[in-house]
Amino acid sequence: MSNDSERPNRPALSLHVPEPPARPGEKPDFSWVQVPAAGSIRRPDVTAPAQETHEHCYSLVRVIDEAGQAVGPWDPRLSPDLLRKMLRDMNVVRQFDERMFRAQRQGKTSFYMKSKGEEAIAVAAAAALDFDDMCFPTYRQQGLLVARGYPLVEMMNQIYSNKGDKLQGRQLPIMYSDRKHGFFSISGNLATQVPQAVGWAMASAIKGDSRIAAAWIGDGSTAEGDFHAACTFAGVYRAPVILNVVNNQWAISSFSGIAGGQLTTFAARAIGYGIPGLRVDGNDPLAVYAATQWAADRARANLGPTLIEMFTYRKEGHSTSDDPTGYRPKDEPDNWPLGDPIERLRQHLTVLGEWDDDRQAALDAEIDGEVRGAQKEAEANGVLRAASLDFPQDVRTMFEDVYAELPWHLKEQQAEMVAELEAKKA
Amino acid sequence: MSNDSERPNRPALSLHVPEPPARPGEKPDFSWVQVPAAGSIRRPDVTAPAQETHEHCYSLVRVIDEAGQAVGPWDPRLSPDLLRKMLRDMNVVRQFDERMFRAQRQGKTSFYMKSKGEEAIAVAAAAALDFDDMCFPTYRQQGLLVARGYPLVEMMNQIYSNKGDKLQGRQLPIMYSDRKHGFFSISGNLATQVPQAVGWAMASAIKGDSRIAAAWIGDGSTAEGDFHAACTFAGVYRAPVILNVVNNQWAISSFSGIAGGQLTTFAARAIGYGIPGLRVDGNDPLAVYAATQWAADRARANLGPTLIEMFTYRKEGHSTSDDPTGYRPKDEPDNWPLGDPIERLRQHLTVLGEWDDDRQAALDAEIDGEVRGAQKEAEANGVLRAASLDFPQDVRTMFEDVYAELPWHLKEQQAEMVAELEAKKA
Amino acid sequence: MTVRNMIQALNDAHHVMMERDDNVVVLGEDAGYFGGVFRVTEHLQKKFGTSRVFDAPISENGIMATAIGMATYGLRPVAEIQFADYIYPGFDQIVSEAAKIRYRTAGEWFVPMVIRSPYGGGIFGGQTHSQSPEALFAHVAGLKVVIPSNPYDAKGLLISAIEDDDPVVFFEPKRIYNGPFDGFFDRPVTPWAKHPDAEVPDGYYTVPIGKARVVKEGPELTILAYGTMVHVALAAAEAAGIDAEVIDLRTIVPVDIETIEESVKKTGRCVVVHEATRTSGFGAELAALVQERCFYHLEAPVVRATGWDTPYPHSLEWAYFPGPIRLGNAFKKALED
Amino acid sequence: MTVRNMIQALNDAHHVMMERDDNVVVLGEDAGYFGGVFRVTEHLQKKFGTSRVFDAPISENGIMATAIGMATYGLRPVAEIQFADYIYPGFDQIVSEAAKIRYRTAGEWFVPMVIRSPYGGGIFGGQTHSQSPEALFAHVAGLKVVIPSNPYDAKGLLISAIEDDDPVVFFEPKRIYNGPFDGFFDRPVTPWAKHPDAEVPDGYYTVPIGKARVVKEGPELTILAYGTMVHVALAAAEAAGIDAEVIDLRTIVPVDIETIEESVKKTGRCVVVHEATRTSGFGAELAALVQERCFYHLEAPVVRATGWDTPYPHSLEWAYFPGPIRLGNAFKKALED
Ligand SMILES: Cc1ncc(C[n+]2csc(CCOP(=O)(O)OP(=O)(O)O)c2C)c(N)n1
Ligand SMILES: Cc1ncc(C[n+]2csc(CCOP(=O)(O)OP(=O)(O)O)c2C)c(N)n1
Ligand SMILES: [Mg+2]
Ligand SMILES: [Mg+2]
Repeated sequence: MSNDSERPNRPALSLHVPEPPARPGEKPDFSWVQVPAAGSIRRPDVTAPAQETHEHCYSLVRVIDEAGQAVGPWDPRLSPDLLRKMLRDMNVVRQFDERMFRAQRQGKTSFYMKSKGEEAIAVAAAAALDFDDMCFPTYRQQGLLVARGYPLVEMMNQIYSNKGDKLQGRQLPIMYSDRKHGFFSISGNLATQVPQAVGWAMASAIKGDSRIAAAWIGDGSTAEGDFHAACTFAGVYRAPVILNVVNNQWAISSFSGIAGGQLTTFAARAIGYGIPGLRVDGNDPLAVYAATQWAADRARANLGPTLIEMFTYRKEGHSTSDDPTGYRPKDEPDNWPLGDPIERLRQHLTVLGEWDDDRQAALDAEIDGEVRGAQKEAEANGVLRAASLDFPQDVRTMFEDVYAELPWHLKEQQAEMVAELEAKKA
Repeated sequence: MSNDSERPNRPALSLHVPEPPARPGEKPDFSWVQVPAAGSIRRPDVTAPAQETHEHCYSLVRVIDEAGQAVGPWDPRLSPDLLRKMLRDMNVVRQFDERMFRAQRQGKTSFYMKSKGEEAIAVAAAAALDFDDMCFPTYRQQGLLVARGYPLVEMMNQIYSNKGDKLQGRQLPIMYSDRKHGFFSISGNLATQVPQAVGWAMASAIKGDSRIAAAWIGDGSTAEGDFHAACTFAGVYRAPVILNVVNNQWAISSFSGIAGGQLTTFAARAIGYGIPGLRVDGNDPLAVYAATQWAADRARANLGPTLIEMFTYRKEGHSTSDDPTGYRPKDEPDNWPLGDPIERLRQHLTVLGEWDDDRQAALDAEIDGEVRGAQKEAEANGVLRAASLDFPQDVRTMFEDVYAELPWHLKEQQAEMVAELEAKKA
Repeated sequence: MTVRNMIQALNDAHHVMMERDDNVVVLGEDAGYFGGVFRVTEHLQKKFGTSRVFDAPISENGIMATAIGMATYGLRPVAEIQFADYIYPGFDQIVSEAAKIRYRTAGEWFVPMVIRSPYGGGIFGGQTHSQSPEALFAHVAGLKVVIPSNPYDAKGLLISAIEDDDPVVFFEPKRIYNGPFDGFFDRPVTPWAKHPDAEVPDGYYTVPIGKARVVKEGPELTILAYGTMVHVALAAAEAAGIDAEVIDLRTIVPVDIETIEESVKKTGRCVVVHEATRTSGFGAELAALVQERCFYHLEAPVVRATGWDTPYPHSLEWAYFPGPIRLGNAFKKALED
Repeated sequence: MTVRNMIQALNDAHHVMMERDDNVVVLGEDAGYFGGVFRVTEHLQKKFGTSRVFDAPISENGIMATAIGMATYGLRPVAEIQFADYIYPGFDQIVSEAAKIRYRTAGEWFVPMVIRSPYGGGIFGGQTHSQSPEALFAHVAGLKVVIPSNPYDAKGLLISAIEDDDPVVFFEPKRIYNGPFDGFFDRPVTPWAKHPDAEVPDGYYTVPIGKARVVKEGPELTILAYGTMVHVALAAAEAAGIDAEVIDLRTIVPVDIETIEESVKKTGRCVVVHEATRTSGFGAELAALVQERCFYHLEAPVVRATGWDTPYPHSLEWAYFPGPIRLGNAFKKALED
C-alpha cells in the first residue's frame, strides 16, 4: 500500500459519497423527480417477455391524474365500493398509527412505527391480491392486516405486549404475525422475508397449489444479500411471487442514494435479473392496485416473478426512536411531488361523485370511534410495564416454542425461573 | 397450507427448474449462443454514462474475426511483442496446468484446478492493467501470476505445500497469494474477494492513490450475496474497480442457468445497478484486453466501476475431484462456438506475419523445459505427503499468524503440540 | 438389512422419507442432477422429479431462506450445504429466522427443515473444507444439532431429523463417509463393510434425536465424543490400554445429559473430545455441564482433547487433527491423581 | 480529564485516533452524516470529511467485506454494525476472511479492523435488539473480542482495538451507554457522572487488550463478568452480603487467564456471569478453563448465571435478564458446601 508509489502519469483518485439534494436548513429539492403524466405508459400483456417492461423500470405507472380522473391502460376500473373500502382502510391505518404513536409517547409501550404516506402500498395491494395469497411484509405494511380485516384490538394487544397478545409478548411492538390473514411474522432482521417469500412461492408451485406470495422490502434494505438471493431464486425457478421494493426515499437517516438510488431506479434491478419490472407511483392507490394485479396475473399464469418499485415518501420519522429533522429539511415531506395517497383517492372518488366531505367527516368520526374503542379494549388487557415483575405473561411461557417440545435444559431453566420469580416477589 | 383450498378458478402452479440444452449422451447444443461479428459493436467514450453500454450487455465485444484479423473500434492495436508475450503466457499457463494436474494424479498433492480455455481472461487482463493495480482473483486466474512474472517454482511450492511454500503449507493447492505481484490471497469461500476488491479500491480512492483494483468471479458465484454487495458498494462510492464475471457456463455440475443465465446475460446485472457493463468474448484475447483497458481507463478517471462478463467455456473438469462426463456431453467442450483463446491469438499473430509453426514449436519446447525445470526445483523442496509425520513445516508455525502475536493459549497449545509430535515420533 | 457406507445410508434415508412424505423436498448446490459432490442425493432427482429435488444457485443464504419459506408453507425441505465451511453466508437465515420463527410466532409457524452438511477434516481439504462449526449452532436456541458417527445412526437420525418439527443442523463427518477412520492415518482404513454399524435396515426406522449411545462400557474414564472422533476415541483408548466408557453423543443439542451424568458419576473422570477448535467449542459446554453436575464425583478435572485454536492447515493436517496421541495424553491427564 | 458517559468516551476515542492516524476511517449504517443511531460517531464526518466517515448501504456483509478490503490496503477501518443482532449477514466475511487472512497469507496481509457494535439487552428491544453473540466470535481463531464496562475502559480499549493489527470485535453494552445499570430495573439508574470510571482522560491513552481488571477484591468468591454484568454482579454481591472478588474480563479473547486463576485459587469458588444464552455461551469456556486449571482449589462447582436458552422476549425482559436474584442464587450455590 502507498500513495507515494511512482506513478507520475496517473491522476489521484477520490472517493465519491452520495449526498441527498437537501439537508436540514436547506430548501427541499425534488427537482430530480420525473413525473410522467398519468396514463402515459402502456400496459404490456401479462405474457410479454421481461424486456417489454424495460421502459417501465424508468418511468412511473400512474393512473389518477392531477384532476383526480383515472386514465390510461393501467386503470383497473374498480367499483366505487372497493374504492371506498380502500379509502376507509387507508384512513384506519393513518388514525391507528396516530393513536399508537401517541400511546408510545405516553409510555404505554416501547416502540412504534408509522406508515404515513405509504398507506396505499399495503392497502391497494391487499385489495388486488386474493385473501389467501401469502404476504411477507416489512414493518410498514400494517395496511395489509387492516385491509384483510384483522382486528385492530389484536394489533394493539401485540403493540402493548399485554396478556391479550397472541405472540405472548415475545416480539417488539408492530412485529405482527397472523397466519389466518396470510401475514407472515415480521422479522427485525431486514430483508430476510423476501427470499422466504420466494421459497414459500416455490413450495406453492411444487405442490401444484394456486396461491401466490408477495413480499415487501424497503429501498435501503435492497442492499442486503437477501434481496439478491430473492431475485436470483425467483427468476431461476419462476417463482409465483411479487417482489415489492418500497422506495420511500429514506432508510432511517440515509437517503436512497446510499442504496444506489442515484445510479438508477430500484425497478431497474429487475432488468439485471431478467425478470419483469415496474416502477409505480406508490401514492396512487389505483396504480398500486393495477401493478399488483398485473404481477399477480403473471404469477398465477406460471410466468414467474415481477419486481415492483413502489415510489413513495416516508412522511414521518423512521420510528418513535427517530427525529428526522436531524438529517433532512423539516418541510421536505410537504414538498413530495406525488401528493398523499389518501387525498388522491379521496379526490378521485369525489370526482366520480362517489364521495364528499360529509361522508369523509362521518368516516373519520366512525374510524375514530373504532380505533378508540379498540384501544380501550386492548388497554383493558394491560399495557407494557417496563419496570415491573407483574408480567402480563406467565413466565413459564418464555420457555415454550423455542422447540416444539421442551428439552430437559429448558425444563430446568423454566423451573429455575419460576423459583427466581417467587424469590423476587418475596 | 394446502392445495385443497377452494380456489376452483385458479390454475395449478408448477415449479420451473432450468435444464441445460444437453446432458450426457445427448448432442451438444450451442445454438442458443449468438455470435455477433467481430468489430460490430461500437466503443463508447470512457466518459459515457452507464446507459450507453446497455446494448453492450447483450452483445459481445469481439476483435479477432474468423480470418484472424483484428477489426473494429475495440482493436487495442497492440505491438507484436506484447501479443507474443500474451501468447507465451497463455501457453505457459496451459502447460503448467497440464503438469500440475498430472502431479496430482501421481499423488504428489491433494488437489488441482485447471483454467483450460480461459487463459486469455487472466493473461490479457494482466497485460492491460498496470503491474501495481491490485487483483482479487478466483482459482482460475493463475494466468495473472504467470503474466506478472511470478516464479513458476513458487506456484508449485504452494501446490505441493512443501518446505519452499511461502504460505507455510497452510492453504489448499492453487490458493496462491502474492502481495508483490498484486495478487490477493485466493479464498476457498466463493465470491468473498469481490466486495473486498471494492473496499480496496475505495481505500485507494480515500488515500488519493492512483491504483485501481480488479476482481474476478465465476458465473455460478454471482448468486452469492457478496456479489450484490460488491456491485452496490462499487456503484454507490464510484469505486475504481473492475468487476469481471467469468461465465464459463458451468459451476461444478450446475450450468449457468442455475445462476440465472437463461434469463439474461450476466453483463446485464450492471444495468440493474446503474453501472456500465460489457459482455466480452472471453476467448478473444484482444477483446479481453480492450474491455479491461476501457474499464481501467474509466476507473482511473474516477468514473467508477465497470462490470464485465467474460463469456467463455470451462473445457475441463471443475477440479481434480470432478468428472464432467457425469453431467454434460463428453464432446461439449469441442463444440464451443468461440474457439480456443490460444489458437485464436496464434492465428492472429500468424496472419500478421509475426508468428509461424516453427516459432510455436520452439516456444512449446522452451516452455516445456521451463515448466519441467520448475517442477524439478519445486519437488526438491518436497511434495505433499499425506500420511507422514515428517512434516514439511515446523509444527510450531501452525500457531503463528493466527494473530500478530501468540496469545497465551496458542503458546500453550504450541508447546503441547511439540510434545505430542515428540511422543508420536518416539 | 443391507451393508451400507454412510453415504449410502444417508441416501437411503432420503429415499425412504421422500417416498413416505410428499412434502419432503431436497435442494442444494449440485444436489440435483449430479446428486451432490459426495453423492448423498444421488438418483433422487431421477426418481422424484426436478420439482422435488433440484440444484440451487451458489447462495447458501438463498438456499437457507427459500428452504425456510418452503418449511413455513408446510414442506419439509432437506437442504444441503456443500461443505460446512460454506454455511456462514446462510448464518443469518439460520440463526435469526429458522431458529426463531416458532418462538416469535408463538407456534403459529415453524420450520421443519434439515440442514445437511459434510463437515470435519481429515481429507486434506485445507482450511475451507475441514471445519467443524457445530458450537456456533449449539449456542443458538431453537436449533437442534445432530452428528452421526456410523451408517446405522446416520440413516436413523436423518429420518428423525426430517420428521422433526424443528430446524435440525445435521453435520456429516465426511472423513468417515467411506470407513470408520480411527485417527491412525498411517494405517489403511477398514471399509464400513467390516463394521457392525454398517448393517443398515432397509426401509423406515429412526434413531431418536437427543439420545446418546454408550458405544463401549468401561469403568476407568468417560470419553464424550461424536462423529469421527468416536472412532478415534475408541482406538486411542485401546492403544493406551484404558478401559474407558466411550459415549457417542449423536446429538449435541439437546444433549443427552442423563447418559453423561450416569457415566461420569460411575467413572469419576471425563475427557471431552472434538475436532473443532478448542476455545468456546462444544467441549467447553460439556466440561461446564459435567463439572456442574458431577463435581462431587470428579476425581480430576474434565480434560478437553480438541483441534487447536488455529485454522485447519493443509500440510499439517495430522498435527492439527486430535489423533490418538493427543487423546492418549488427555486420557493420561484425566487419570492422574 | 473530563466526565464522559460511554457514548462520549467512545466518540472521543474516534476523534483521538482519527487525528493521530490518517488511515483510520469510519463507516456504518447511519454512521456518517447522522453520527449513528446511538450517536457514537457524531460530529466525525463534519470534522474529518465524507471520505473518512461515511454512511454505508444496509448490507452488513458489504460493510464487513469492504472494510476488510480497506484493511488489506493499509487503512484501519472502524465499522459499525448498528445492532449486534444484525451482524450475522456479515458473519462469513468476519469468520472466513477477516479472521483468516493473516494466517492463510502467512502474514503477508492482515486485517487491522474494528467491528463496533452495540449489544446486549435491558432496553426493551425485543429479540432483535438485545442479543449478546460474543461466544460465536470467541470460537473463531483469529478474532479478538473486547467488551468494555465503563467509559474509561471504553475509550482506552477502543484506542487499543484501533491500533491492534488484528480484527477486533468490539461489543458495546448499550444498556450502560448512559449509566452503570446494576440490574435493579425498578430503581433509577445513576448516570455515569457519579461513577469514578467516567473520569476519562482527554487525548490518547490505552487500556490493553487481554488484561482483566479486578474491580473489587474479596475472599469469598470469584465472579467473572464483562460488560453490563460487571455492575449487576457488584450490586448483586452487595445485596447478598457476599464479599466477592469481581473481575471485569474486558477482553474475552484472549482472556486474561492469570488474573482468573489467581483469584479462583484464592477464593476456591467461582461464578461466571453473562447475559447471553447459556448453552455453549462464553461462560462454558470460562467454566471449562477454571475447572481445568483450578480444579484442586475448587470447593464447589463453577456456577453459571446467564440468560436463558431462549430468544430475548419483549415483555418478559426482566425475567430473561440475569438480574440480582439469579446472580444471588448462583452465588449461594457456589458458596454451598
Ligand atoms: C439486518 C438489519 N440491519 C440493520 C437494521 C436496522 N434498521 C432497521 S430499519 C432500518 C432502515 C430500513 O430502511 P428501508 O429498508 O428503506 O425501510 P423503511 O424504514 O424506509 O421502510 C435499519 C438500518 C435491521 N433491522 N436489520
Ligand atoms: C461459499 C461457497 N459455497 C460453495 C463452494 C463450493 N464450490 C467451489 S467451486 C464451486 C463452483 C463455482 O462455480 P463458478 O462460480 O461458476 O466458478 P468456476 O468454477 O466455473 O470457475 C462451488 C459450488 C465454495 N467454495 N464456497
Ligand atoms: Mg426506506
Ligand atoms: Mg463457472
